[in-house]
Amino acid sequence: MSATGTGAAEAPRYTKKDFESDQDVRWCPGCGDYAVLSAVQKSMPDLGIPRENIVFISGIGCSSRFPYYMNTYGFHTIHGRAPAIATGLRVARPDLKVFVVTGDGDGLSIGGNHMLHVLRRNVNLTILLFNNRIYGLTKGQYSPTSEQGKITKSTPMGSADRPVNPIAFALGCGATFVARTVDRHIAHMEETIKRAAAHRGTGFVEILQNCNVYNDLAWNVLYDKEQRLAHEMKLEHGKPLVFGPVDARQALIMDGVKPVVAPAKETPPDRLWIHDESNLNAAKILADLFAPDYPVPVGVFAAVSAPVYEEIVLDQEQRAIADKGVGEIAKLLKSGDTWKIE
Amino acid sequence: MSATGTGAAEAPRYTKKDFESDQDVRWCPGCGDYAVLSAVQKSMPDLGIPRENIVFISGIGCSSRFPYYMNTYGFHTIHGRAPAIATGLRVARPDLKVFVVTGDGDGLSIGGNHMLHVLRRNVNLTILLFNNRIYGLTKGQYSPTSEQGKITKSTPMGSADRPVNPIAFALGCGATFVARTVDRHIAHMEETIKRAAAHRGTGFVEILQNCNVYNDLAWNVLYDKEQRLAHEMKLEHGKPLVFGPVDARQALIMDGVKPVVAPAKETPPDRLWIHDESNLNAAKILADLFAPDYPVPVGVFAAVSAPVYEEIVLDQEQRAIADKGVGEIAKLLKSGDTWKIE
Amino acid sequence: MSETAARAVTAPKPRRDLARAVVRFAGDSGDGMQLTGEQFTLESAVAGSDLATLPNFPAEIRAPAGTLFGVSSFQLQFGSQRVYTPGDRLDCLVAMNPAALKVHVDDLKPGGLLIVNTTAFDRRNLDKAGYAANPLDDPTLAERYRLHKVDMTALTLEAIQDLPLNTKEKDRTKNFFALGLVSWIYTRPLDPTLDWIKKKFAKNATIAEANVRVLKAGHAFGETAEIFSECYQLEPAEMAPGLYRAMTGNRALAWGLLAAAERSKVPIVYGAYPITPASGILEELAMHKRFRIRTIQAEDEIAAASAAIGASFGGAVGVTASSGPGIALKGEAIGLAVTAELPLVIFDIQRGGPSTGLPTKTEQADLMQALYGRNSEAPVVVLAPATPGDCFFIAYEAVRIATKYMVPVIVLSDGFLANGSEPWRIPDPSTLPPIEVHFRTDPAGFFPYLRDPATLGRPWVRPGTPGLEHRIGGIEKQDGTGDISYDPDNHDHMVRTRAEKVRRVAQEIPPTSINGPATGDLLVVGWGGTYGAITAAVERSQADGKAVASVHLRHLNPLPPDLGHILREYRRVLVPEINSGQLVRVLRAEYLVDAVGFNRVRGLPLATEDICDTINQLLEGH
Amino acid sequence: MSETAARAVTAPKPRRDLARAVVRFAGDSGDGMQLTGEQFTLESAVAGSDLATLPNFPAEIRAPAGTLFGVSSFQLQFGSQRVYTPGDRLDCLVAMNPAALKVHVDDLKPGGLLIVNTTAFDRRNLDKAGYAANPLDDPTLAERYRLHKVDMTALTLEAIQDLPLNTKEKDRTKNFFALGLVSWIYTRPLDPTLDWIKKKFAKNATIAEANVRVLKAGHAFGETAEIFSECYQLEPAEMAPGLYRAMTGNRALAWGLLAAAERSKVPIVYGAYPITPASGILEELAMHKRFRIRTIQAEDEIAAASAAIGASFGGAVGVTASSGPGIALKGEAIGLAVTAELPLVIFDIQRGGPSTGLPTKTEQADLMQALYGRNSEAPVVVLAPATPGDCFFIAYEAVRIATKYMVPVIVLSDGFLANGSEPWRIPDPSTLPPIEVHFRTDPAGFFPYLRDPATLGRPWVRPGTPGLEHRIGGIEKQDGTGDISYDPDNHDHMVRTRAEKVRRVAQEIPPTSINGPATGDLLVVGWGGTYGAITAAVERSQADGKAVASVHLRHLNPLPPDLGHILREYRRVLVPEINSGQLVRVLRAEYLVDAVGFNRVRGLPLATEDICDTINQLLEGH
Ligand SMILES: Cc1ncc(C[n+]2csc(CCOP(=O)(O)OP(=O)(O)O)c2C)c(N)n1
Ligand SMILES: Cc1ncc(C[n+]2csc(CCOP(=O)(O)OP(=O)(O)O)c2C)c(N)n1
Ligand code: SF4
Ligand code: SF4
Ligand SMILES: [Mg+2]
Ligand SMILES: [Mg+2]
Repeated sequence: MSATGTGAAEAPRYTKKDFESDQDVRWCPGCGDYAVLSAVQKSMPDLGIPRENIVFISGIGCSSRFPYYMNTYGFHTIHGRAPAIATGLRVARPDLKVFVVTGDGDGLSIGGNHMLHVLRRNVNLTILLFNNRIYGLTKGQYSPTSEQGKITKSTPMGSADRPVNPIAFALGCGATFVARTVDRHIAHMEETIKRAAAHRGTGFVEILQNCNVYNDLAWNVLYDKEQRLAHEMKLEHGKPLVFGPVDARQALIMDGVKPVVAPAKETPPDRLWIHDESNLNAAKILADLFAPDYPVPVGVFAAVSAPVYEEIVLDQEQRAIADKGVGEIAKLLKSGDTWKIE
Repeated sequence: MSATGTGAAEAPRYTKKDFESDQDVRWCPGCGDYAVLSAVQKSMPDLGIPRENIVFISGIGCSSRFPYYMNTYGFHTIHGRAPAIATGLRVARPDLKVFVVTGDGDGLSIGGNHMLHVLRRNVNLTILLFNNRIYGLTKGQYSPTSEQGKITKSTPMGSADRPVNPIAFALGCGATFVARTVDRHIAHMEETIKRAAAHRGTGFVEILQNCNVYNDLAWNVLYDKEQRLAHEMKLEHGKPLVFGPVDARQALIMDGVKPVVAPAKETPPDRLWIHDESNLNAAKILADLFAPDYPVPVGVFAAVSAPVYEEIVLDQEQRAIADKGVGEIAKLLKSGDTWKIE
Repeated sequence: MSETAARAVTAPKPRRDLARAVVRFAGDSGDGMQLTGEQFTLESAVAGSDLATLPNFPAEIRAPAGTLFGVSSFQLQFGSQRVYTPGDRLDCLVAMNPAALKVHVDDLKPGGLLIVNTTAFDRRNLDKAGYAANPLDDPTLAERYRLHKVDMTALTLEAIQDLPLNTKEKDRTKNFFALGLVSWIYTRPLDPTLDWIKKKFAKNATIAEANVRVLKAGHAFGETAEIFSECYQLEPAEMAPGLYRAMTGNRALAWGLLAAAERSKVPIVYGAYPITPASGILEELAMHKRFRIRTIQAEDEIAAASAAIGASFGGAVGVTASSGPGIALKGEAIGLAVTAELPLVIFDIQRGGPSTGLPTKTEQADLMQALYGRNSEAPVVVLAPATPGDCFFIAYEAVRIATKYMVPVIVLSDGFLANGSEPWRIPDPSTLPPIEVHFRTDPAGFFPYLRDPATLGRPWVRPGTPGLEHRIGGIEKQDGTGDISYDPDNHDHMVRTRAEKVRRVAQEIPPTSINGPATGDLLVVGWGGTYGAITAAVERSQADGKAVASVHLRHLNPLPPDLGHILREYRRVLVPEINSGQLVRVLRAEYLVDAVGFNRVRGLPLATEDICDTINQLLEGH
Repeated sequence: MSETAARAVTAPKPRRDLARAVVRFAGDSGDGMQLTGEQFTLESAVAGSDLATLPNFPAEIRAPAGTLFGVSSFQLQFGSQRVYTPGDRLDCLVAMNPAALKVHVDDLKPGGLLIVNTTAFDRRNLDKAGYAANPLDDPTLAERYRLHKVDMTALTLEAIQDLPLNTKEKDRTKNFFALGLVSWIYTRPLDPTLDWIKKKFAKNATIAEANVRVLKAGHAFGETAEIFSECYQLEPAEMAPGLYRAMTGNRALAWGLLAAAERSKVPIVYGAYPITPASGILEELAMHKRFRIRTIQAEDEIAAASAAIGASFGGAVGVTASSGPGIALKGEAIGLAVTAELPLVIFDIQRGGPSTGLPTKTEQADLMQALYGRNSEAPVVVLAPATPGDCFFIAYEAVRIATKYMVPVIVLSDGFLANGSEPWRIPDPSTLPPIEVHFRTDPAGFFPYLRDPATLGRPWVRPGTPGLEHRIGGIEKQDGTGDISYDPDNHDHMVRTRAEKVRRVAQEIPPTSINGPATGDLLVVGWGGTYGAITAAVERSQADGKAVASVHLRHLNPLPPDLGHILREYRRVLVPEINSGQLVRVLRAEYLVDAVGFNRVRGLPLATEDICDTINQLLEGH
């Protein structure tokens, strides 16, 4: 059985258009989902995978309408279960390239358990989690990523729950590829999606997405020019962790077991923190940072290599067959203790 | 509404016996659960809480039989749901002290989602997760904490999943109190359980527990005298992270963003890593360590203070009542647009 | 008052008396059709009409403007006699754009009033609606209907041209032009809407002013424009005297819980996960913290049900709600409540299925799930409200039964009841039956599975009660002691006891009221939100002199004790349902009567007309 | 061969002919009673007896020794005629300790053979079993039964005293003493057990030797000890010639899937979460990776069902299994498969409920859950095997129907079938009906919801097929195109189509076979694991000259097309079930026949005797 989505050699030369389906796009005008759709469609040709070998699986939510708009195979399933459905699909069909599209509610509220297990199993999937910090489709209740004290329809006096941090959660689950990107940063989005899609194992991407109807500008820290300049920290493997305007460049460094921010100019080069995607400890520290006290990291937090669940499953099958040949039911039926009646 | 389980002043003087119920204990002879039961029963008197204000909630599994043996209130519920049931109980009754007893399957397989959400909400509960790295009650299938490649009834060629690390997972979910103890270390167990029970918020304790029938000596690294001496690292707030035999004492220190092990003697005091329960970054690094390359930390990884879910819920109720008085249905019915028909 | 409006008052057009009318406002999701409909409802109610409403909106949050799937509509029937349903066919359709026309025009009666906003009939919108040519140019439209082309957008902008608002803001008020116009046509008072505008835009005088002007402009347009030759008036309906309010089913369920919490003095913990069309209950309850209702927005439906069960174990009333897909997830947890014998109330706001189905549409297809959607023998009580206002009483009743019998109670509402509204006579809450909850505190002779001889309920103990420490669980228990028991005969006994406990609830059911003759040719049996359609159909048949009666079940498990007897008093039994035939199967199995079903599963309420036709066919022996 | 054993052969005791016997081995969970029973079963099968077994063990893994709840037992009936059930009352009880005696002695027929291991009757064990005095000292025990007190432990230790094993290891072999003894009593050949020992302990000659010696010592004890005056022999049963093996229901389900994968050439993905009594299927399948069965031990039941659905979407056959509580959790996912119209096979190995209930006991109470345990109208096919061996054919049939009609199929097995075994004639797999799966590859005119006119199934497409890229989902779809559709009439049409598709499966059902006269006084209708008990009871009644017949349903949805006609050929209809009356409700609703139920929910198979009594009562008009 061939590994994921090979066939690059024979894959036709696609353009974005080839990945646009004939369905009406049914998001609210102005929704961040449009930008993500466009970025994904634009990334597809570069994967070098025949269109028919690509499948999009989603749960339920505004974001989960995604598969309808991709001219690939697609399955819009039930709330929260997309990772489990995709796992079964990959076990059945390790030759397909499978994407999972989910939301902060779909993937982290009802679907939190499947997310945990798909990540620890390291199933070869690309997961796009659209985080708009709200339940869009059900019209604006708070979500597990909403900030504590959030006033929504279901929490008129403010939500009582502390939010879950998708990046920290994914890392705590043992994820092997974890990244964050932003709906309004088109190029970064495309690049991140392509990196995730190329990862062997589960590529988990948190996409900060704007729900302009129920939670407008939740990610303004990365939209607003000034704020972005002050806080965005691009993670680049092998490069030091620095951020902020050129004239007031800041460095993120470790003070013992604590990250601290210091003026870059005054930081000796050997104290600079060089981003290393293979360091999961570092990734977990980065995951917890956010504005205003810290920079907001975007990019690839971690990318490590680990065995892939369905490859092991398939390998066991191959070994069993190699050992004793393909099973034959007629033989099996007669194996073990039998007796004849004449 | 009084905070959790106060009443210490009036609480009768109990002994362990007061917490033993009249039910036959139904675990296999030799099971580690007996030791945990005994440690919990022994810890109870020190909580200073009237027995009738204590409730044990469990899911399903060998470990989840626990409540039957405690002479307190108890509810043996359904598989994986104990954290959710306990959440409802705490919201209804914030005056009760609630314990959740769960297993590695109950709490991290089917119940993983509820575990995530109870931890991020920081519901005031003490969670005892009995980790025997196996499904005991269903007779020996591998569990989410079983090591990869584990040969069990359901995985004759070895399991394909990478295990979840309960401590790392809990921290990734935003837990505010995370600890590990061992069924055969009675004193440490009692001490840890008491600390967890005193925590305001969710106190999560992983108890390494022996299933002598289906997974004997899974934690031998902490049972076997020599191995334990070599690897056990007791976490003590304010003390340096050192471990190993007196004559070959090792220190755990940070090398940039990486933990490394170095001979303690040769480590300058200012490079020693002083354990700080309030440092969640440090806790996450510690969570990932295990023998043989690293020490095995036991004790309190992290203890931080954060708002408690049900306290906020109750506080909103109190504020609403303080603002406008207790609601009256007769008035509400007549509020807003009405009209009379004569 | 603008000059036009003033003029209008001086020369009134003729008014024709009308008994009832069915009006539908339809437009783009962004056109504010739901608000328009709600305001028109309020005006009609204040005018003394009886009425029933049917909001209908897409599953998409804000579907792209102008598309067919983005059409949102609000229908109501109002009248001077009892109005049971939002009506089948329309007397008047307001179409704010081509898509709305396309989707809805076939429901308009021939000769019906068709009012279109011509401004929206531009090439772009026509394309989106899939019209090659402008349908307004097609003469057959005007032949079939009384077509009125109104350039609403232009008239709106004109009315407020001097106000300091941008065009988008101005354009957004055009639904009030339509409202004003239709209010004029049916002689509805504008005051309720004027009041609403005042309150709603208290902080923005300009917007308030704009809305007022546009509303009045629409009204004046009716009076002055040459195109409307007459308007209609309706006598106030004969309704029981009292104070009334509009009530939707979801709000009524929520308020029923508030009433139950107040009367029982037991706090309620409501665990829910958002889902259409049930989310509104959570949102409503969350606003009433003063009633000691605690709401938990749980991580999923299983957690929501579990939290409710945990609360019940703690001595609160646990309530959980969802729609069909979420109820399916709660099955295992409900089974725990059955065997733990704890009170639990479950609201199922049914919607179109299976699976995700038609999330914003109505259906009645969860009856079997309510009865049987769990492993093993796990009987629960099942209730169903008949109208939006009835939801209040049913919610209250559910709490009363659950706490009295220590049993889960499922309430089957639906999308139509949830969002639909009716003029509701405000009850005096002190007339509600008491909810008497006794928590056991006496340790003498206590066991957790002792039983009350009348209800078979077991004692409810609040943890925290000294001397009553005990353990319960989902494994089979010995009756009485509650100890784990694998004894075969005890298990058989417990299965029977749990069933008998539910059967005992029959003693709570009042004699079944029969709408029509006590014996006759046909009995129509219904349940839930089809009450209006069935009653209207049966009363129409009765008016035609047919020996037809109807019975509407609010208790579906157990069934009313007198039902078997009643069924046998009619030659035939018809059971109309918005499913493939669920209650009809229950009745056939239970009473061995050859009941037949009338089943339409269209995501919409049943049409009175269709039920009438079926009644006639059955009476003619087809 | 030991000296004692040699002596035994020389002086044989008299042998009495027997038609059938019911034997139960009972002891502590640690006493190896399940193994003893299984070996005795194999010996009996090889001796040519027909037989049926009933393993029965506690929910606790290893309950503390000597307790009542820790008793484990294994019962079988074997005979020279057709044996349908493990038997009601016992001819012979082997009690290895006081607790086993206490729990089981009442099931022994008066005058039955009671063999006790006296060594275990010490004060400690008597206390644990709650015996104030040693029951063996009570003379009434010996009066009521043929009591044989055997000091098994001492005799066991004696037989292997010279072997280098510790006392605990030696003690552990005493179950083979019991096996040897009972094998002697019923003239069962020891060879199968000797073979088993050889294989099992191939790597430990000492243990092997010990077991062989103890087995033979038990056998010799029977022959030589003065206490047994006679032994029994049974003619081989008349069974169809062929090669036989013992088959349990769980293994048969697993192997049925292997056969289906081989014949269909479509791989199977089996997603499951462990649960008693279904886990054995997962464990069995995991051993057969060579058959291209891929097993996923999922994180929960929802994920297991979801993974199976994902696999089906990928062009494999998705299969998932659980017991009742887990099936309850799968309801929502099954609904997705219904509307996505994908093949899916669901095994429900029913156990005692509700909730956690009696996890290791049997029950038949999930029929309604299988039919209705989901939101909205979500019909699926429901099948039920009649015997352990039948599970093989039913699993195969489930895959065949699921792929042919693109529909979920639920198979209702139960704890009794799952663990019970029967001598099973090995079928020739080439005689199984073919499973023909056609994956669509032709893009011309393709739409995902086009339908096969005969089955109404939609095309199955393997992702990876060029030109057939398409999207499906849980929202209602337009028939044909599969596009999202909120159209009311399309929804009604789709609801009917999904139902009709399931109804069409009736064309797969062979004419119903009637056991008895084609018309008469009473028809007994059964389903699932009660086949044996019902058939035995009906044949007993027939032997008494009564006009009684039986019909056993393997297809529960749709029902066999000829069933309605058959039911009406009998004066009365009786439906025995291990539930509170589920199939009986279905039959009453469907056919309007006044069928009555016989219902015992004891966690155990129905007793033939009880069914006979009920038949007699009905025939006498009670
Ligand atoms: C079982 C089930 N429960 C609840 C719902 C209702 N529901 C649909 S989408 C959704 C949450 C959507 O939030 P998110 O995943 O953040 O997606 P978004 O709409 O914000 O993109 C919910 C609660 C459902 N469809 N099914
Ligand atoms: C819904 C449901 N699924 C599955 C089961 C079967 N089951 C009971 S306990 C258990 C796992 C037990 O493992 P763990 O939680 O590790 O507890 P342990 O027995 O090891 O203490 C399973 C799968 C069940 N009772 N209910
Ligand atoms: S509700 Fe929010 S997330 Fe959903 S489509 Fe509209 S803008 Fe986008
Ligand atoms: S199976 Fe394992 S965990 Fe369960 S009681 Fe026995 S020893 Fe303990
Ligand atoms: Mg969201
Ligand atoms: Mg375990």
